[in-house]
Amino acid sequence: MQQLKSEPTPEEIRDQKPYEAWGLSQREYDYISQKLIGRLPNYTETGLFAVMWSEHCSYKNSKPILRKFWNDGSRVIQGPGEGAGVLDIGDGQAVVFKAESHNHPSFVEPFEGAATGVGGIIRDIFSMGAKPIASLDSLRFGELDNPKNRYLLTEIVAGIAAYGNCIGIPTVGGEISFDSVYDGNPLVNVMCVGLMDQADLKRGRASGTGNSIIYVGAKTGRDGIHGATFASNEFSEEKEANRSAVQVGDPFMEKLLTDACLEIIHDHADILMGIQDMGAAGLVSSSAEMASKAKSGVTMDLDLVPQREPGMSAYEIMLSESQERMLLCVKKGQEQTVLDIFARYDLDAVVVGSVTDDRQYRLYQHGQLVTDVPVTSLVDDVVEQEQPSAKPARLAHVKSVETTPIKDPAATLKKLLGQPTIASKQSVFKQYDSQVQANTAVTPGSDAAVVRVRHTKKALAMTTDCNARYIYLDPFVGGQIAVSEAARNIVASGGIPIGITDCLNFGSPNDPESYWELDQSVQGIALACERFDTPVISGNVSMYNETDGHSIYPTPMIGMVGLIEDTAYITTQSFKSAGDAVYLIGN
Amino acid sequence: MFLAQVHVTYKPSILDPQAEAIKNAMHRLEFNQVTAVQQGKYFEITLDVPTVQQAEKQIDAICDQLLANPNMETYRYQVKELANQ
Amino acid sequence: MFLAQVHVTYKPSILDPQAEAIKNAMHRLEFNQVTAVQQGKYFEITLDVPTVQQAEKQIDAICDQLLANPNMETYRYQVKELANQ
Amino acid sequence: MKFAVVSFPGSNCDEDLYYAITDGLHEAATVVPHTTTDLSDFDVVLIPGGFSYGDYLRSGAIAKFAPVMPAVKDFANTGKPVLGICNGFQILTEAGLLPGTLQHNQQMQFICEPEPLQVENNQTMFTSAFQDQQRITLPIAHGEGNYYCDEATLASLRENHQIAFTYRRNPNGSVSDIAGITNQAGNVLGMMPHPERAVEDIQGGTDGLLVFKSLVQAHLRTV
Ligand SMILES: Nc1ncnc2c1ncn2[C@@H]1O[C@H](COP(=O)(O)OP(=O)(O)O)[C@@H](O)[C@H]1O
Repeated sequence: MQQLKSEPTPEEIRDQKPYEAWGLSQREYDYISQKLIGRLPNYTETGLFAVMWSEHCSYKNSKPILRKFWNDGSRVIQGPGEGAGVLDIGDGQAVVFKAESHNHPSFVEPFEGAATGVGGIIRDIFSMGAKPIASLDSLRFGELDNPKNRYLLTEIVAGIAAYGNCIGIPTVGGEISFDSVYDGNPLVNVMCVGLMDQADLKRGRASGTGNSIIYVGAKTGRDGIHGATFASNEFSEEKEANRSAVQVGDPFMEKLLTDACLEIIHDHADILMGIQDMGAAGLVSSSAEMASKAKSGVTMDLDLVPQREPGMSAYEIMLSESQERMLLCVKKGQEQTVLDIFARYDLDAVVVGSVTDDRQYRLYQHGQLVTDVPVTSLVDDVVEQEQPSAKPARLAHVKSVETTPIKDPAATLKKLLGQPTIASKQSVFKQYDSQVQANTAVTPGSDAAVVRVRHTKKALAMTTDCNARYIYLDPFVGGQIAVSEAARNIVASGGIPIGITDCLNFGSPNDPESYWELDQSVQGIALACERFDTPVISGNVSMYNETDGHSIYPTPMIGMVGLIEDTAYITTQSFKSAGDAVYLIGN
Repeated sequence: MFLAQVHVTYKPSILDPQAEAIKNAMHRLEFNQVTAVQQGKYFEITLDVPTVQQAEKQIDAICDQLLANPNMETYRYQVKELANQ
Repeated sequence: MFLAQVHVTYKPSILDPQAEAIKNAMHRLEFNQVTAVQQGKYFEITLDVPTVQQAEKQIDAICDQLLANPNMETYRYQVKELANQ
Repeated sequence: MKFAVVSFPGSNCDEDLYYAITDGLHEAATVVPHTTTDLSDFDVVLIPGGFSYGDYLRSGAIAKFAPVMPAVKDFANTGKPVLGICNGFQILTEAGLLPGTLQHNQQMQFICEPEPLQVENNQTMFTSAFQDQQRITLPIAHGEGNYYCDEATLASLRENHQIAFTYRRNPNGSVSDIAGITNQAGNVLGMMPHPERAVEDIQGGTDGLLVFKSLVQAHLRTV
């Protein structure tokens, strides 16, 4: 195994333990070197393990809990585990959806962080073969009397608008609330919904020995590689101060990428073995996961990867989170067909490697083998960690909270309506193109948004909901309430709830109280989903949402989709005419 | 009165899709000898302060707080005195 | 190799909403001595041509056709030779 | 009657326009790529909304050099109708087929909302199906829709009755509330509002359909 001269040797890595700063524990490192690969990993390999074994990629802490979700149901075509979940909506069609968080990047660089959050979730949708037809955004900020929060709100909304409007996917709904627990830790969750013919379904697979791995889209730069992971010997101080790892979105390129990939999926399904987007941990996670799912191996030559900056190390190329990139697996001998289509869209596309049958993950750079480890060691052998869990101490006192009776209801009502969380969000959603594609039947401002399915009588209702205060007070019941609220919004719009996605925004899994909150709310959500017959078909976990030891409210955002069998059933929130009767239903 | 000329440009490592698109447009227009394009923002700011030191101090603060995004951009400026009209 | 530094700015008669918005933001930040703000675009273009005349001719054409909108913008540029690397 | 919808890289209302013609108007439409060099087979050319070439540099600035543009100019010179909507309007001004420029909205934000408009001239190929001075509502969705032209141009727009639509409550700072103008000959129209998003009841209104119906009427007059 080779390493660059400037990189530490495997022995130095063993002794100096840089992996600890990258989030790999001593136990994990020992397990990998002794049990999984039988030698000390070199610098590149150590980096790959660190990122693939991170919570973000492996869900090692949350997996034991996520298994409690309910994801059966007669409509489920694809549950969790792929780019997005897929549900049958009849007539050979399917709806595809998923939500994703971009909390930390949006705090660091709000405009680009939010914009690239939109871009990332869109790629998950079209990589399944679906045309993205709508997005929703669920946002949390600290209170607006703090100028920093006003700045974050302005920039994050502008970033979502810039990306969504340009790429031409209507942003049809969402939610915003404000609470000081989100000071220093805003939440930016974006959900994207796609529509497809079931026949077009594609999955992320690198299958068929000898088939080619094709890289397409933006060039790879040093974007999004976590500052901490730069070994100090790679960059002089001065250079380091002048460089930046901020990911920048290019919605124009993503529009081309979407159209080109969908064209290949429609017209050349027979030669396209698999397709996946390069999301977190870009090239390594997409290629390793595609190989793992296909039970194959993969070999890539990193010199062939289109690069934006000179002198990138293998580690940097593999971990880069540059946006607007996809990885395809294409039948050997048919590559030119695919390359020609991308060329027509003016997109960079290159064959960077091929599928092997030995289940090894091999990378070459400058003619040398720089990584050679079993695919399974990167993807499947991650040691799950059930964390200690404890009921938060505060919950012992919840019931004793006093409420004061309301003396002047009119004044209270006015005060409530003046709360940013309750007030109209028009100033935000007015900035989103909610009607592009000309299918939006109910625009933001009602309960759920409604997008009709052109050339059918059907429509899809969609909403995002979560009242985090309820979850803070009782995560189990609060989780049920979140699902119920979403379901009410769907029903009030004329739809039958058919499934959900989620973004689980929580504190650190190493904090037993946070872990308990996660576990309880997942169980609450799972139970409600079973009752409503709304399987959880996709989702995303964002942990470590805390600043200075203070965690946010547990905020499991629920994104729900409903099916409206006939557009005649669409209903909206507003009173229609004077003299109509008003009913109050329920308790 | 002082005039500040401010240039705000991207840090070298930052992806600039605009500049890429502009370069591609130049190539399509057959200006093939163009090998690199960088773009940025340019501001001319007139300040009614008594000394050049004050002008520079304010411009520095304005760049830091408003004109440049420190995550992605750097700035440089020049301040000169305006002849009294 | 030549480097052209191009400034594209609004004609004086044009009201530029972006510059107005920036000036207002400065005033909100209490930089009240700012009396005028103009903003424009700045480009650095590298050209692989043999002579400065050729570089200038190309840059002129690029500005006319692409970089500036003659309805509302004017441009100016400087071309300098780059030291051979 | 044959409508061409010209699709540029980054156009995103091309399909919407296509469906407005086929499903709303029940006429034939073809989406043609930006590489097309001959449009003479068509009766109407539509330039859709979106962000052509990302709208990087200035909206429409790069699209005006697309290979299809000479064909669009030739088509316009024959006197047949060319309609640019939103980004299409921006492209037509950049290409010099319409006077003026579209600047950033005054408040520097993108605006998407139903917008009350007034038909200022119902004597054009694009507006004959409206009543004179008819008040209508069409969706707008743009960040750079603030129409600007100098005094002299404005005077000549007025004199030649080139102002087709105005805003009833100016949302973006446009000179003289202008929402849509024609060229002097009257066969090229640019407008910021989106008629193609208002052709079926489910979209919240059908006022936009009358723009396309006007084009059918104009065509019937020529054959
Ligand atoms: N960030 C947002 N993006 C898009 N639409 C939003 C956003 N926030 C709120 N909305 C829209 O505003 C309307 C009211 O939202 P909200 O205030 O959350 O009401 P409710 O509590 O009744 O769901 C909904 O139609 C919702 O989709």
